[in-house]
Amino acid sequence: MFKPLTLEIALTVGMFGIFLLDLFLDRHKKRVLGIFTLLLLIVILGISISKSVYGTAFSGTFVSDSFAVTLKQLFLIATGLAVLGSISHTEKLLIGREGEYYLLLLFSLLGMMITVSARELLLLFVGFELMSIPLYVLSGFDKGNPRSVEGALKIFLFGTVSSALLLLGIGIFFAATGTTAWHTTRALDELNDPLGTLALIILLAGFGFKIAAFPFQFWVPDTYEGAPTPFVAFLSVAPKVAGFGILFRFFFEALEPLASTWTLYAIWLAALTMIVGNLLALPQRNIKRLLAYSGIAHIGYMLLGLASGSKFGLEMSVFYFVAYLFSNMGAFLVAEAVHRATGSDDLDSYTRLYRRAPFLSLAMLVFLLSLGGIPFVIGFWAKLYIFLAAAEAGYIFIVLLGALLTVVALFYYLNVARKMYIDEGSGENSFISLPFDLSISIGICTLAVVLLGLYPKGIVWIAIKAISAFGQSNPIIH
Amino acid sequence: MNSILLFLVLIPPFVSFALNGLIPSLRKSKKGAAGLSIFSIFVSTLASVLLLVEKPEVEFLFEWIPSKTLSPIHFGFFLDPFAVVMLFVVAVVALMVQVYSLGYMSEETPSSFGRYYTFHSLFAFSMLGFVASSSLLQIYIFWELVGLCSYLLIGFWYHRPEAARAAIKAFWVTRFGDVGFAIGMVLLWGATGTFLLSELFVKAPELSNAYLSLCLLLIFFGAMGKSAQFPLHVWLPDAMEGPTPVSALIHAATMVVAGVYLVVRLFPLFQFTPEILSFVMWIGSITALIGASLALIQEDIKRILAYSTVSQIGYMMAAAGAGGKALGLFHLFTHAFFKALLFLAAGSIIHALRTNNIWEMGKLAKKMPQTTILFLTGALALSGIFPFSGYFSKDEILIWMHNQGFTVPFFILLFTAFLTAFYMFRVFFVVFMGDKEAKEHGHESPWVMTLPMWILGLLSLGAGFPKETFFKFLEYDSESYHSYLAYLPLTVSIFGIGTAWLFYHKKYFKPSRIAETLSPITHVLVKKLWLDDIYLWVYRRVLNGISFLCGWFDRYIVDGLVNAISWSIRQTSRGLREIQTGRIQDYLYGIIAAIILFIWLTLGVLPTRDRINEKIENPVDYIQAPLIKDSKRDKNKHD
Amino acid sequence: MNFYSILWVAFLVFSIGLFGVLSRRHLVGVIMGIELMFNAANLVLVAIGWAYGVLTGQIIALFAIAITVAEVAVGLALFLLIERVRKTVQADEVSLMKG
Amino acid sequence: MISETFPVLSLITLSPFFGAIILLLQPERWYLGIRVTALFSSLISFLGSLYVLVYYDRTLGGFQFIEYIPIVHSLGISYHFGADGISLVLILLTSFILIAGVFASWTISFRSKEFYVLLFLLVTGVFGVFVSLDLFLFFLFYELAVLPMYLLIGIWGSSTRIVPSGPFATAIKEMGVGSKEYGAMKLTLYLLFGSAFILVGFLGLYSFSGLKTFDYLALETVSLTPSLQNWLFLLFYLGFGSLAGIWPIHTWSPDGHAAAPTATSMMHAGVLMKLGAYGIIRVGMGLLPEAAHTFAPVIGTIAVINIVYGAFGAMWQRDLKYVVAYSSVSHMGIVMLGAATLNEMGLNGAILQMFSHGIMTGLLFALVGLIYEKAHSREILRMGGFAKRMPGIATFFAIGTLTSLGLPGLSGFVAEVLVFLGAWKSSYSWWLIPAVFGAFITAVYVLRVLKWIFFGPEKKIYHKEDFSELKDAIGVEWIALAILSAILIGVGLYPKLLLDLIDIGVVELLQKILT
Repeated sequence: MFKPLTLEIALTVGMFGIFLLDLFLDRHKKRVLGIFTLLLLIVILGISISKSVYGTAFSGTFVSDSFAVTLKQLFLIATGLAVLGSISHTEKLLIGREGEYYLLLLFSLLGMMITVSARELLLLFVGFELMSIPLYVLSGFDKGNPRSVEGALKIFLFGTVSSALLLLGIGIFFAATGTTAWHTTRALDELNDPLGTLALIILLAGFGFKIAAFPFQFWVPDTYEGAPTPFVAFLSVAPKVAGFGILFRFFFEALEPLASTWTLYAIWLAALTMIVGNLLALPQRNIKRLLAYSGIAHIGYMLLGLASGSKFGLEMSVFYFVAYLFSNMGAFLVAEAVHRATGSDDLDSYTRLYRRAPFLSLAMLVFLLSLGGIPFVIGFWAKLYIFLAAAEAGYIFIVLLGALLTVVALFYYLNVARKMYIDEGSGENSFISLPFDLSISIGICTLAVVLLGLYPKGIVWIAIKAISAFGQSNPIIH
Repeated sequence: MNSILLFLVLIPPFVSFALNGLIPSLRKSKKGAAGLSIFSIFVSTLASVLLLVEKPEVEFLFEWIPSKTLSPIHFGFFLDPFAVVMLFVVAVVALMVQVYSLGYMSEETPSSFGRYYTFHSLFAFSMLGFVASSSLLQIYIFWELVGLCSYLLIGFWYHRPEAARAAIKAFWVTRFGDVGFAIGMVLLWGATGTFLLSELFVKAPELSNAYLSLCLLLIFFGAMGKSAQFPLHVWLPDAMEGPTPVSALIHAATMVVAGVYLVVRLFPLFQFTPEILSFVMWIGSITALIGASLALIQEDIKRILAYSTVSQIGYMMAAAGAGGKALGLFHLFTHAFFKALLFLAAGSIIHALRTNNIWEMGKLAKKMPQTTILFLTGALALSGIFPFSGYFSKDEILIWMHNQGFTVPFFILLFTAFLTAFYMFRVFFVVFMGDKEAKEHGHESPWVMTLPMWILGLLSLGAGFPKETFFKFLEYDSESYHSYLAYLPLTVSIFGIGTAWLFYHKKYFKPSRIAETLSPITHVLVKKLWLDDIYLWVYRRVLNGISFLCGWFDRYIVDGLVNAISWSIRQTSRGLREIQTGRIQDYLYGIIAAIILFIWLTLGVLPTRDRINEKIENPVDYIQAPLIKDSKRDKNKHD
Repeated sequence: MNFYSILWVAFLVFSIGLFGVLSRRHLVGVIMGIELMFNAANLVLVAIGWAYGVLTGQIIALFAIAITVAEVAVGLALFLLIERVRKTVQADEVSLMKG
Repeated sequence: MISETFPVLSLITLSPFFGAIILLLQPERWYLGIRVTALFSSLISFLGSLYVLVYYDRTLGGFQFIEYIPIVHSLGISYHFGADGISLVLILLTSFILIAGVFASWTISFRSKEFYVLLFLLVTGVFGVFVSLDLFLFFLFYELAVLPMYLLIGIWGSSTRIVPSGPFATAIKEMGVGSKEYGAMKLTLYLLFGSAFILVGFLGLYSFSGLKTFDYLALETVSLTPSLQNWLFLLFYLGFGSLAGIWPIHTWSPDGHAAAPTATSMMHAGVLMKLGAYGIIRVGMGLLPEAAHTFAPVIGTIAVINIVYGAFGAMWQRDLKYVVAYSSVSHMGIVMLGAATLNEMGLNGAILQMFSHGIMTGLLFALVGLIYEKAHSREILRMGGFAKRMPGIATFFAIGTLTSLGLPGLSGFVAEVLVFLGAWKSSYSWWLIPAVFGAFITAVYVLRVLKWIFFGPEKKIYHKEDFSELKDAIGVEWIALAILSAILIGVGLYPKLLLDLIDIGVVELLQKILT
């Protein structure tokens, strides 16, 4: 009966091991913890490939289906990349605190894994909080840095208010249906009364914090700017995917009768998020803020998949997650590398990067092109598929809007490219040497972006398999 | 056999052009380039003489532009007697001029000497091709090519700003005329579906008179440009900035008369449109008068000859317009020789004296006896004095005009004949008999220059005699006229010479007093009828003005709008940044905003999914272009 | 007691809490507002559970209370940090980053 | 239906791509190796394009040299290549320009490796568009053709100065109009805006056709409702039109061309702008025949505006590159006019004009590059009398300008005449008059430019530049000029060479549109 929980249990056991190791390790040797964490993640990723992890537990409230497992794998990869990017980072910034750092990351990971498997609101809530609270702490991990602390405050307050809303939403959902577990009661006819819609509204407002769609995006740039960059790379991807995971499962399984309502919300959120994200990214001079806003814009595109209200749309969103994961994390990791070399996140520190670090700038270019949706890298396919899904659902004008905004987005992406390749300003000319761990993680991201861009079929297949979990009962909504 | 002869006419100059153009070392060897060019045109001349003897009817076609749904366009050659005569004229004059140029251009650097002959070969090919063309499109092609050669040769001394300017002016003005030609040609094609002259002649009667008139009027507009007819004649005097042999060949004997040849060639079409023909005649007459009048006051010997050319082409046009196409061609024939002769003689003088101004010349009769005789020959021929060739052709035209009942044009042309004799002998008396001593020591030109002039002199003298043969060759019945009229033009011309003698040799009258007396007219002539000023105004104010408007509009309005849009996006995004206040409590309003948004959406305040996806009408209904035909729009509405 | 009246009360309490969060300048005041919001939600859960006659509501409320405590603990630690780094605990003075 | 024969179209398309990869592996300072590699891979494409030209079965017609490999079956995406008469001619054009471009940029030594890599990526895109029979592939290549432009202009470009004025002076000033960065960004964003429309159009075709495929040949068979056709056509017209430089969305082109380095300008004005026109003709008209009918008046009228407005716009310019760029706008108007006539003559003319204008602009931009390289100036009024110092360049420049004004014997004339004939035969005969008039205006300004630069007395020393040191073109630079001029003359003398091929494609297209 615990088979479906294998991954979570393995993670917990591993975390316990790391915790113990942390206690006994010498201050200066704690760097090993990162490697242990990485190994742990790889092991779990290995386990997740096995078929035996599928199934349900706790009388159906916890489900480990292909959707959940796929997303968990994504979380694991994201966490792994973040850990890989952090190993040499911790030395400088967080002397002796590696244990806390990695454990908090893993706690958050555990929370995500639980949320995407939850079919019951209490479990969902617990998982949600387990995911969120470590993020607050990690955001403020750079204790002496006022920006980091301020970012932590912002994410904390926003998150807590969202939690309160979520709890209220759970209450109203409970009021409307008389249950909090949606796997048992398929026919949630009561949802059609105003109370059901109210529950939908308040729950969506609560989840909105996690996916950071407009108008829930406010905390994002500030927190990103302040927090340690490898963690931001993680924060910008994994919790967002988790948020979408919740939305997909909850909306498709529980709120199906309200589909026409929530697709309407989603399309509006998508349009507004795309507009605001792209427009606000335009004037940014700080790479992390720029990537933060561009990330917000990408949330808008992902929402299109949800808004299309079809399985096809969800599949394409899952594809988008993969593309976004590698491109965005890669970009943040490059930002981290540049930050370590120049001590600055300012765009100007990218001037002449192609001379100082050809590999790094090429990788950055690839990530930017991928984020901008340019052919032959994975981001293009992601955009294309999501547009295809939206066009299928009949949102041709939203697609047009999205496509045009892509061009606006290219403006700021190309600006970075310009700094790197075109501007010949006077400045530092010394060669930037990359730490081993960072170059590995950036290398993985680059390879993924390029190779998957050349052969997207595999990811499409994975996405289709993942969404097949929603299978049988859900007719395609039009 | 005949088509081989034709190709023997056409191909050698082309080969010469191609070889000279492609092989720099050949072009830069003075003798090689010139020798090749002259040899090739010599071959052409021989072949054209043979053609004249054989008098063949050649038609030769190949497909040039394919078409499945419409009829394909052919390229080919078509010879009739008119074309054969014209080929002969072109080849002979070109040969003479090229030989003459050996001496005249001898001081050029090798590369520019080679360039000169390259252009000459191209010109010879284009002009011969023009004459032999079988289709209207092809005529247009060669028409433009000779225009190009004219441009290149006028601007041969490109480093002289006047030459560069004159070249460009010539191209612009003729090209302006060609706008008409092109449109007319396309219109004609549109109605008949063919460019071939032979087919056009067959199909023309089927066209409505108004349509055909329009086409021909437009085509004639092109001819006006090329043949320097009023009011498009302004480029020809300026074209004298080119080397003098070029003026002789292109701007006197051959290219400028292309318009006349075009009218003659298309006469089977023109004959259906008497209105257009009379328009041609009137334009010709007016041009003849204006050209001659303008020649009166010029001081540059080449410009005098240029205006004289304008005037003489006016004669040809008038003749053609009056229906005497053979007469026009006959005058063209004789004019080609004597005008070329005059130019070459003038060139000889210029070569010797290094000036164009007639008032800086004088007493040349002694220094350059051969040139004097030859110039006199040309002048007499031009004035129409028996037995020189001009007498026959000009007389014929005047009499034809009279007999056809075109009284006013007749008198205009008669008066022009007087003016012609007067201004020609004004030049003669001033330059050869005048008492002013030239600055440079004049000397006779070398034999390569005088020999062609002698040959042309002989032709000017003798070309008029075989008049009957000529007309018979063209299958044209000349009318016999044995009336008082036969002596009228001659009398008028002699009277003109006499007047010039009184004015400029005997100095019996002071020309300046006459000029003062007739001051309004003089003023008009000095200002060249203000045509140059008008064109300059059009160029400076209208064309440049519109271009300024367009350029400015494009840069600052159309593109400005683009910039304004991107700028406003940037400003918007800067403004939008303000929502990101940095204070956490403001951020939390976002959640409330979201809830309000959702409630609005639920209540249907904002457009719902259905309304977003509402069936949108056909975009054509929005564009509402008046261009779209009503039937189309209706059809779309039904669907 | 009416089903809906409970919701109304909860809504009222929630709104008061939200108002507190939005308007208090002192961070501790803000967190008190958040507490109030959580409690309103708990109220709903408990009341609805009672109305349906199931225990789910109460159980969730218990969990929620525990979680709230965790959050508040993190929050208070954060406030201390802010006090130390920025020498202030006024919510609107913590605005280094914007735009 | 996998091609049994040799995949020659793939060879043509991918040869530059592999060339780029080989270049990437070469040491940066080994210039000769870089250039030879570049030349070699472009020669392969060139030979391939000659091969297809010769072996295209003219009696059979239609698309030949088909290569078909499904890629994503569920989405109806496949690797589908094929070429008909129209695309063959454009492939030939591209390979000519490519070779000439390689020669024209032979002397680049600043980051020359990257330059060729980007140029070759771009060319891969261009070839790909011309041979793609799958709209998805088409779009991929289209993007690939547009994007390298940004870096090509941004790195190797040159700036000019524009005085802000007019009602939008603030915007013009703040956007930095005139700088190469501005030109690069404007061009890229403009074209990507266009491609956004195209993408939406393709997706629309995909989903509304009911076929769930991107295959061109399959989509040809579907008949869509007029309203839908019109919408899609509008999208394509705006999308491709922005690349084709239709008025009023042409303003990227002068700034972009002016900022771009020589080979890029050649490639761009010579070939890339044709992609737009090709897209409208192939996708817009080929797939949406009824809409083509409905929109023909709009297209034609805008084309006529292009012709006259572009010509007048060029007349106002005093910067050599801007003159050529605006003349491109004007000439693309002729292409679009030909397309709008919807008859054989007009469309033949349009395609031939694409070819001829491509070669001609290639030549002119190569010359402008040479002049700029030698005189360090693009300001026409500061030059003068160059013919003495650079007679060769003057000659070729004259050939280019004369083609531009439609002089018979050069290819531009044939194309223009065909378009004129087509225009008169179309339902809107009045188009003929402004079109011919536009050709006249072209004569006015190009000859003027020729005169200003090359004729007149030599300006010895003007401001800082000393023009007395000018040299004529040298070495391989001649090759580029000679190739292009020879084509202009060859096609001008015997256009049937290409028209036979074009005609096959056009007639097939027309059959679709007219029935």
